[in-house]
Amino acid sequence: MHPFVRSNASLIAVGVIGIALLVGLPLALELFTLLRVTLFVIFAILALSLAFIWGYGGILCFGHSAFFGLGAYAYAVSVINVGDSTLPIVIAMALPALLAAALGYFMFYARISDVYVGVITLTVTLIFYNVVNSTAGPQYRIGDVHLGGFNGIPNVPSLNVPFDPNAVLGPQDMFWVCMVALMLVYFGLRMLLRMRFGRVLIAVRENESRVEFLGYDARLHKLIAFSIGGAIAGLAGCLFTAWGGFISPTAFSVVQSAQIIIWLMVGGVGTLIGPMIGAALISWLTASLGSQQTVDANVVLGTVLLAFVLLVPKGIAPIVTDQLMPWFLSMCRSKPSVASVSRKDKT
Amino acid sequence: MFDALNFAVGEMNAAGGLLGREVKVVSFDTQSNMQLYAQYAQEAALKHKVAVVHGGITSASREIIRPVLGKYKTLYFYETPYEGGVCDRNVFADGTTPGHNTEVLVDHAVKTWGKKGYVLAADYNYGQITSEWVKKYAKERGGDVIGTEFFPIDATNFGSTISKIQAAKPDWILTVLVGGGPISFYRQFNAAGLSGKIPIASTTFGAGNEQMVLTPEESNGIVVAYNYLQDIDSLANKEFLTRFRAKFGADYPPVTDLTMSSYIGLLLWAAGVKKAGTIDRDKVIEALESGITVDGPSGKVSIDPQTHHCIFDVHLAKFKDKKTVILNTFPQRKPIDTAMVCDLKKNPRDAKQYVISVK
Amino acid sequence: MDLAILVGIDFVNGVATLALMSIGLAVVFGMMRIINLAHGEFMVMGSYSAAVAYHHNVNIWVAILIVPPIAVAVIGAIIERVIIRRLYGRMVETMLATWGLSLFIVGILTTIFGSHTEGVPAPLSGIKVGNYQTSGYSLFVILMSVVTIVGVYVVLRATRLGLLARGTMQNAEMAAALGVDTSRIYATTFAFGAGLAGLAGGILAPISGVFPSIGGSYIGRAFITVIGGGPAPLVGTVTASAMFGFVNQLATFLSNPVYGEVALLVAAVILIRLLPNGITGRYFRRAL
Amino acid sequence: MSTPPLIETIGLIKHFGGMQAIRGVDFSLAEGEIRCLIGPNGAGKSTFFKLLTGQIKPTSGSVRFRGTDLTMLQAHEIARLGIGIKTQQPSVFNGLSVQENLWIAAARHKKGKAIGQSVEAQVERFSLGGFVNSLAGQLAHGQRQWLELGVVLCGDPELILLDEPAAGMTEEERVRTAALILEINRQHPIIVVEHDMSFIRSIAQRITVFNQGMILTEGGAEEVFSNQAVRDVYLGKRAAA
Repeated sequence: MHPFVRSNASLIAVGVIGIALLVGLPLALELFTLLRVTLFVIFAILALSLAFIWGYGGILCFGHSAFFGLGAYAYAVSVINVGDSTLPIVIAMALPALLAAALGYFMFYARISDVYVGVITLTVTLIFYNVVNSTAGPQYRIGDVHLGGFNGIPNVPSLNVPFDPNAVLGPQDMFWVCMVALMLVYFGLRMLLRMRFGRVLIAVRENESRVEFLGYDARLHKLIAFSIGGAIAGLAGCLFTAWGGFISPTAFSVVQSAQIIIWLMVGGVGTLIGPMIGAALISWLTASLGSQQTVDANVVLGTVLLAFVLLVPKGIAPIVTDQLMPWFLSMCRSKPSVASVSRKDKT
Repeated sequence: MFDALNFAVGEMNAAGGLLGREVKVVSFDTQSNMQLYAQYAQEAALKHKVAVVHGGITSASREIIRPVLGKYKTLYFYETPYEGGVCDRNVFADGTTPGHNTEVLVDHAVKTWGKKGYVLAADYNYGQITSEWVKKYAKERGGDVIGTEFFPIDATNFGSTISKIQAAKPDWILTVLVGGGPISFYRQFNAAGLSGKIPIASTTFGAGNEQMVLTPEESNGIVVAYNYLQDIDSLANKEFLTRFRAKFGADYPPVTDLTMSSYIGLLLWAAGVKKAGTIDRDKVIEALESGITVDGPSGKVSIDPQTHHCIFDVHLAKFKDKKTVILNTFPQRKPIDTAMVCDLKKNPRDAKQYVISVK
Repeated sequence: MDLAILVGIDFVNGVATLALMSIGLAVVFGMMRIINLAHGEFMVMGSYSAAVAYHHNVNIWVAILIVPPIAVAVIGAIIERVIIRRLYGRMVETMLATWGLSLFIVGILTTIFGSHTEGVPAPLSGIKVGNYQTSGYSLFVILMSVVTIVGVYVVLRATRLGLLARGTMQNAEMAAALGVDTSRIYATTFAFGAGLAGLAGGILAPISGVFPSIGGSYIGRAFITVIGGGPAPLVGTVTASAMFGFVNQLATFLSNPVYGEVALLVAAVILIRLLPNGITGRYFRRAL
Repeated sequence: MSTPPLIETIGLIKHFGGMQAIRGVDFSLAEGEIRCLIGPNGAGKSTFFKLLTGQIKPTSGSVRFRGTDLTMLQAHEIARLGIGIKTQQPSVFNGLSVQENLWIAAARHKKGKAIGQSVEAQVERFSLGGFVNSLAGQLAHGQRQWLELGVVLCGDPELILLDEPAAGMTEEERVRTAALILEINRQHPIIVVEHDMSFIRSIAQRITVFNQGMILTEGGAEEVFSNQAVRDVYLGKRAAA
């Protein structure tokens, strides 16, 4: 086998699966299921953003929904005002990135770390939640958009072909856009993690003071990672709004933040593939739970989180990378040489 | 609500179904999770291909469901009291709006209690808009609203508000509170020894059977106005309650206006289907627009073709020992608020919620 | 003047409520370095146990003051044995596990009681302040808050358990070497914290409604108060509640409860930025 | 004494709350030198290192490195000027492999193949060849100390601070470490904090003795070890303990 293929086997596998899903799902699924899968894809993007800053940057962000919600609202407000969705997507990523940068400067440059970062991010989310929730009065408008408080903003236009507001994307186009976005984010992050920046970021997670003794500015690395995570969460928020055509303050809620963390715990912190799978699995579970009346959804979600923290602290990612992926690869090349899959190359 | 709907469907099926077919209910628990409303609306429309969707409690959830069902051409019935203004040919709303009951309440307050009112409202669309209506109606009657406060849905501490109210010395209080937290307002109000000293009217009290949680001292004297109250003294209502209790047991909480509008909503849709002779969406809408009327436990309810809202009786009542005493009945009130902005006869392609400017 | 007294009572009541909500969480955090995110649900279980006892014709005072702490302490002890014990020393994992636990409890409570609001009436009537009325029960809440804090002080200061607990928390290995059964101390401390949460839930049951998801609105504030207060449970809770409670009430009085909440949160963010280890991490380091 | 010192501190003072950890230290080190810092526990040696590397800021006084005032600089800026430190507890990236540990250190100022060369040089120097892909956290204690030394060297520092480099090592490893330090000293000036006397004797030419946050005395090894004051505060106490 070509050495490039060998050293990038798991990456290529993810790419192949991704393209297979991209092409295959619209053919295999009926419209309604495709719409639902699109949502899972959007959540997978959201999961990636936290997987990056928590799993690789070591930043315990308990209030990740702040970026998701801000991106969602930024998109809703700007797309209704502008009409064309091209610029709003950029805004929906830029604003959360700016918020993350400001917050990161506020925290990291004061050497605040660990649980305290968690408390501050959680608090910031609560502030957003409270403030946005209290904008029901008619005086809260941005341009043509009434923020709507608890009810949120309904009837938000979906994405359109860039610079052509009349060519609104249909459900299938929407799926493609989200899937491509997911793959871009995934491979983008993978690439970033292979570059010096990414490696130093992981080193910061491992031992912040050692990184500084080596002459790297750990604070700056965390701040940049945090902003990138914020931008990706904003993108997810934007796609979410475009998908459902609405946004409400629950996007900022603690429950939303908790959801993302559950995805990570189930998928496996410190990996990228795990949280994506976690997001899809848990979202599917949540949706399925609502269609039955026997068990309360919270009981199941709580049990899942507890069980993973106590019994499967590494999440399901090791199962995927150590068993499924080699199996998949051996299927592809029909000649099993499982050992060549580098264990270090965490997917 | 869900029980009432199932009950109505059960009765209908027992009587041979609709157009000879059995009516089947597909239900979803949205866990109050907004994106699940969207998912389930899609699922209902695309996977189950239902003939009609009933549901959505909050205005927020309705505004999520409404475009989805509009897009996939599935008829939608919304049955909760709300702020008014929805103008969409695909949607029928049979809940009360401020035009139905708020005027009745304010009229009563200004005439019996005095000119100065104080409004406590939930901080969202319904609360904001209703409080505007209160102001307007009070002014028209020579009264005035001297203070308005908005609370988040989960607010539980009203100590500071109760102090502010005492400082303002209003003649009456009108509450537009919803959710579980605000129950503590009535409790704290009574604990401060103010029950009976400043009278309270409410557009929402009792809709969640708040009186069953509170003591009689805490809830006595609160004045409400609804289309349906369990204590309505009519033959139709008594028969309905007997059947309902037989199915769900005597311990089932009192039937509220909300429960009843779910029941009525289904009856209205069934009447439309019968008249149209099909479940085809466009034909059913036409049939419903022809002015369908049903006679239910709450009296005569008919659809207003112009707004797709309903015309029905409104009963003004006062709580006494966890029950209501009906003070007055205002027959066949129209959705006058929505009618100010919405005319689906003229503009059948409208599909939005108007914010009615209250002036 | 009368109005000033009335408003003053509101302020003190706000502070007292916050302290009452936080003290159980603070004891567990200060002594064990664990943040129990199911604390809000522990309080709700306290409220429900009070409501259930009351509806079974238990004397109202017994229902709100005796039943909840005992019931929740027992549940707390079981939870410590089954879950918390496996996670000592791993703060983040404990937070996540207790988060899962809180969802679980909300689900169980919804299954048992439904999502409608339960309640217990206030056992005290209103009292007159000049021309105004105020709730006698809110004075009782203030009193109970003071009693609880003094009680916790006495337990930590004067009892053998308190001494052992403080010793174990300072240096677990040393305590173990001296023959103290540290795992029992941890279990007792956690149950004690849970009991305090139950008591708070019982006392607050008559003023706030009781429904499964209300714990969410408790935990946020209690969590922030405890982190703001820092490692010393008593002094931390008192100082942080005084500060946040005052800010909250002031903003509420000047605008509305939403901005009251926002002001509290903003104050918390600023405090943590200035004093990452909380008030007692910087000042009163030797305090309890 | 005509050449300017590599690093010097002038009137360095550090208070922690009421406690005076460093009270007026004037220290200087010449280019190419190797210096040992000794003193009883709590004498201020580790605090002194923290002040030199910018982990904490002095209450007053200043630190100058080749004429640059370090007092207001951040830890990573000081590191970039060329001060490397091996801390008391081995401080490496436990979750990363040996190779990755060294790579990160070298990649700060090198590119492409030069990084690999640095990494390989240190792997060879510390005989870590069999462990390049092991996680640093799984190494034996002594090896982890050496890895940290390698990480420091990969940064090509102009001054190396070593805080108890032989702590927790076997006798055999100590001898090896002493030899390595002397070898490193051929290219790099070094300051070493140590307790082990035989270790100090094997590497030190000049020794500075700290006591109660101040410099007690300074001089050649034999001179210092025979100093009565040093015996009293340090050796005497150690013997008694």
